[in-house]
Amino acid sequence: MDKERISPRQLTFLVISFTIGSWIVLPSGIEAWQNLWLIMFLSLGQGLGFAYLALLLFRRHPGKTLFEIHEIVYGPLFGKLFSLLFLWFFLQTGAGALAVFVTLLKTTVFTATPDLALLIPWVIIVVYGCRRGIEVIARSNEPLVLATIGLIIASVFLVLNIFERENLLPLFNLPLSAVLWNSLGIAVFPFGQNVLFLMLLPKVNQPQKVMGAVFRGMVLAGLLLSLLQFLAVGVLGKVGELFVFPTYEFYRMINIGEVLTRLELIPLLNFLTMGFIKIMLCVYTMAVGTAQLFNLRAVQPLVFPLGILVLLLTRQIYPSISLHLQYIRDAQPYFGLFFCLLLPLLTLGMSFLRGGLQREMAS
Amino acid sequence: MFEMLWRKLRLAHQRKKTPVSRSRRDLSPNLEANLTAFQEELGASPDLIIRRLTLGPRPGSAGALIYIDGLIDKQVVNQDVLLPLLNEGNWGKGQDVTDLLGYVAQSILAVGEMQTETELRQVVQGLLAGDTILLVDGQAAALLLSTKGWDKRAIQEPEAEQIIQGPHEGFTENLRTNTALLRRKIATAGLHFEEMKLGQRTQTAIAIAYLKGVVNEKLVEEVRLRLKRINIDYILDANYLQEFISDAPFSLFPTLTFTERPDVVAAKLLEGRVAIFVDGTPVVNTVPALLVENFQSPDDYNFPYYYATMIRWFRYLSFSLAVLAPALFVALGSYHQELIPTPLMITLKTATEGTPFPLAIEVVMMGLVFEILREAGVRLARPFGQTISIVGALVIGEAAVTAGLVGAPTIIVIALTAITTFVVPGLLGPGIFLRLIYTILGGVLGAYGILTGMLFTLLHLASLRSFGVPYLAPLAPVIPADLKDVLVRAPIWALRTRPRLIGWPRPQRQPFGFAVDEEEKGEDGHDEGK
Amino acid sequence: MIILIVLVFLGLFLYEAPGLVAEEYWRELAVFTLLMLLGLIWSILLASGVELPYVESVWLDLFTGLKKGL
Amino acid sequence: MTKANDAGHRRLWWKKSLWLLLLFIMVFTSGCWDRRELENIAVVLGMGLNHTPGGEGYEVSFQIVRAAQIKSPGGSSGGGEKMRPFWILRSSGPTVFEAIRNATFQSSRRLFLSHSQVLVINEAVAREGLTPALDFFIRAHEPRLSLWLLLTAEDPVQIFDASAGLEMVSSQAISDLLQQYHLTSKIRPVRLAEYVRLIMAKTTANTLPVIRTIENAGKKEFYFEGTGVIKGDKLVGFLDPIETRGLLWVLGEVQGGVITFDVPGKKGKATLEIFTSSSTVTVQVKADKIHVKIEVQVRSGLGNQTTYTDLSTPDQFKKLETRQAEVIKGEIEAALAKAREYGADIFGFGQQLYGHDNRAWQRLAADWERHFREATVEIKVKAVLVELGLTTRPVLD
Repeated sequence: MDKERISPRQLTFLVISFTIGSWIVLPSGIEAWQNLWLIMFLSLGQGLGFAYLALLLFRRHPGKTLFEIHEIVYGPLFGKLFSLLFLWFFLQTGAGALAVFVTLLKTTVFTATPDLALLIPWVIIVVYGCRRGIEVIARSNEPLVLATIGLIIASVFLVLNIFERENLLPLFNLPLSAVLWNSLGIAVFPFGQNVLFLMLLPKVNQPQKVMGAVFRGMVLAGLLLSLLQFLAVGVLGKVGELFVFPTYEFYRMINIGEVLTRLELIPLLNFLTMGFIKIMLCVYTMAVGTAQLFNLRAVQPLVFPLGILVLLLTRQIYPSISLHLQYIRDAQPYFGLFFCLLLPLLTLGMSFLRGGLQREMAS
Repeated sequence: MFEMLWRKLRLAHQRKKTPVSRSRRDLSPNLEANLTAFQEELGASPDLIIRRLTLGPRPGSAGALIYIDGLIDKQVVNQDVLLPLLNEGNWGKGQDVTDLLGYVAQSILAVGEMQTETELRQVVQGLLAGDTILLVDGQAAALLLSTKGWDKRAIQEPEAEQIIQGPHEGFTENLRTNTALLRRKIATAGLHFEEMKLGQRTQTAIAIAYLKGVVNEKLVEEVRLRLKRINIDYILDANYLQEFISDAPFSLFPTLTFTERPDVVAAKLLEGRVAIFVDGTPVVNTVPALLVENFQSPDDYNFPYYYATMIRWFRYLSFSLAVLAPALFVALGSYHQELIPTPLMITLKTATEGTPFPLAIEVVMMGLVFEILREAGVRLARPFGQTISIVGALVIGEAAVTAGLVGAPTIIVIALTAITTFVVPGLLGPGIFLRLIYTILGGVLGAYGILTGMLFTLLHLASLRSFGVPYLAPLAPVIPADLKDVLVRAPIWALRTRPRLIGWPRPQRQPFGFAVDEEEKGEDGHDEGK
Repeated sequence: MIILIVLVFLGLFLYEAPGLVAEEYWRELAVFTLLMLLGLIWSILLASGVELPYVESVWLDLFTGLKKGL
Repeated sequence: MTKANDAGHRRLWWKKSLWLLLLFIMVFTSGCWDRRELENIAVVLGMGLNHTPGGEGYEVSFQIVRAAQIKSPGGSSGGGEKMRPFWILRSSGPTVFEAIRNATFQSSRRLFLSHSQVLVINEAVAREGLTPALDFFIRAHEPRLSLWLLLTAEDPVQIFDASAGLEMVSSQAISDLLQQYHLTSKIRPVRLAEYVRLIMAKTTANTLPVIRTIENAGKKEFYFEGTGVIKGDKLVGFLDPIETRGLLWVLGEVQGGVITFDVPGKKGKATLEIFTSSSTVTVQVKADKIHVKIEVQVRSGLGNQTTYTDLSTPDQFKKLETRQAEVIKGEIEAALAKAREYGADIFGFGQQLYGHDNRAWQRLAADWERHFREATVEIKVKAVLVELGLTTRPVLD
């Protein structure tokens, strides 16, 4: 399991599908609906900042996962504590994304089906994927991401007949504080979560290309999401603010000549595949993390119980979608900042303080 | 760590070693003793012919010619072996020759390939392979004369892989004809064959073919290793081999390609693959095999590229239809009625008015009926029987609709899938299995169920390797350079590189564009192409 | 319902454990059983309808409290 | 080695079979909750919304497809009148959602709203405010935002009862007709998404087409007539077909239709066919006064003429073009006058300002109605005649 390698291109694709993940279905920063696609770029900037910070940390300890860095920098005891914190972060990210997808399925199509019937198949696939290892996840992720990119590009042409420029004006009518807060909300939700890749970077077979790959992934994901929001605002206009799942409603509006219509199932399924990959990555990273925490040799047996834990947390993460919306608006920026800015910054500082030992920068 | 362990386990069950104990028995100088030994070994089978004759000048010593009737070419034995032996004149000079067999071999017999053997088992093997044995009283050795010649099937186009435009020759059951057919396709010295015998009971001859300088040496080594490791009584067909040396014995999808066409095998060897011939069956395996190869056919390269690309996309579409159409129909009909356009919705409702069964049951039931009829069609007569079964199926379907048991749309969907499964013959088995699984998933969890099924398959395929090469090569680990022959069939002059993961030592196939003709090059003294 | 859960967890345990025992992965076996027990207890609590705090509402109260406090 | 080998081997088989077992457990545990067979859903093609006779609750009516009839229309069905290919169901309740659920007391099959094309709303409901009534149709996951909204003075059931002309079901006929609105350009079809967008934008007033039934040789048929003006969320008045087209000219949505007027200086009329039209509206604010400039370009062709003079000469064309421009200007002014009378900015001047000069809009938004009434509007119409049809001179001149 530990000699698996993925190529920088596969890392870029993983970053794309992880970033797109559940945000495309339930976006954060929904208050700035009309200017969401513009604020996206501001958040992308902040996201790249977080990523640069994380990659600096990786540069200082090449070939080490985040948990190993924790143990080097904070010593075995504290290191394990920080690692546990991040383990919870991965668990909650995975369970949050899974909960959003199950809610989407339940509100749109499977109203009467109990959660378990949707969750069990999902976890089976995720566990099956993780047991096969990161190589297989990366390999099966490539066609899925290409399909999503193709779909988003195609939706530009599908909506030409219902796109109204008027809906986009005026470009900036939000007070600055709202803009900043929402952009932080977006910077943290899809982009900040990429701190998870700090666990997977050692598995890339060309370490020097890692930074380029992660940046390319985030920028491409940012562009795709921004393009989709641009189209959604153009088509839905002010109505978009009302919806819990604006992207789904956006695809319900497509109607070309009463023939090419009612096709919102295809994008829905496509975004589900992104969700599958995202949660697979979360569970795999947790498995690798737990293995390192208890310095075990085998990662594969851990996958099943961790998958079940994610499933259980999905039932326990939020009582209702309204609370989740409020959580995204008010609490997630702080929660996200703590994990993707504060902790890496602290670890980087401590690592500089420790100085000397791992001086050699990656080539 | 654990994964490696599992892989060891998987190959472990192929490695059971049962030592072969066989005492070495040599021929005895006494002719009669040898003959009785032969009769013991081969039993009194009527096709074992023993021709006694006298060798050497005037009194001469007793000898015997042994062969198996039907395996040898009678003409060769009578003209080139018996005639010279019995002709008095040949014995002129050598009156007192002690090594009669040696003399006979050098100056009398007009047979190309000869061998002398002393061990009984080797001689018997030669006899069974179609050689004629010459024994002489007083010499504890035997002369094996290669007189193979049994009536072989004529070379004709394989019925399963017919193409419209292009060569129409196919492999036959005889290994030597097959290797000759391949030689004619690739006439360079680089084409190497390696033969070995497998299966204690059948001693089937297995030949590995590859192009030196193009193929990846490690691949050939791996193929040799896996073939040697096979320990089985008999090999009657290529599929015996496939299940032994495939990477994933439990997987639905074949990790070797089956073909009976020399031009296909030649093309694959040029791409750096290794072919495995099995004597006694026209089917040849090429390794490593990727999923996309099932969608390629020789027609694609014999027609202009735009037409070939179109056919290829028809194949992708028809395979996905064959697997997904019934499942999506069930999912749309039972779960996502919102997605059916309104006019179609009304016609669907009128068509399914009053049909008793839920959609999923209808589709699965009719699917089974069609499969049974298709199988009957195959067993019925020659492959055209399949069309009979489809027609039969439609008639039954029609009756079911008029009786109101089943909705008309179900019949249309089932008939469509029954036909489209034939477009990609290589994946007929997996196609049918996946269709059943997806239909059940569609019936239970709608489109979400199908999605989980598809992801499960994708993950399974992504984890497969065929001789080290990822099974979904140009698509899963996206290799843009190879996509030119997968998503679209690029024109021949653009197919300049071999598939990256297979022909990696020398990916460059031929220089770009047209060859520079001689005079032009001559004038300016240097040739700028290379 | 609880019996069903116990059965499922037992089944999963038996699926993985013999493999670990055979290969003498003792540490892994320990961690594996720990996680399985955690999952078992949690799902029994969930099934028996015990009122457990919702994660996001906990964070929400914490951070909004924090914001008011600042 | 062989012993571990066999154990490994056995465990391998057991692992493989377990994955399949898991798959089957998954299949049978889920037991398909949300499965609804095609046979037992009632496909609703049109919905009507009205107050209950008592006035406080809502009465929702449905036009449901009767599939059996569609296969053999008008099949003799024994008792009762000839079975029509649809069935009209009424049900009432305090809210729209409750009313819909109460319908299942009468309908043997579940109502399936995703395929409903039209929502016919009684004026009384519109006068009180539409959004409370429409909330269900936006919030529920079955109805789609592409629902056509219509107003009617009568009970919506009358509209459904009307004969569907060439179609099987009147809702289907209405929906197809709305998509051909450009043939007359005197109806402005509005979908639910458009209505909600404008309501939320708070800049432009909404308009909804009006439909009613007329007697035609004993059979009732539906007839589109004019548009209802919705200010804020309440119905305030109506535009007649000509004023509706005036509105469409300003919005640049006239893509067809015909114009008839007296030929200048000649006895007889000429009918021009409109091919395409486009309009640009610019709103400037000078010292808190609104100045609106509307430019409309039209391309049309001579459809037919009832005069005895040759109209195909270029200068005759010029006269026709200027006359046509005057007629169009008249239509726009009529629409403008009616809109001012109601104080409803149906032309979207507010949206222009909101989009292009947001600060000014914030200032003027408060009493936009007054500014709209006092706005100076300059209308410039450029009509171009491009086609003659097949003949040049009239047959007899």
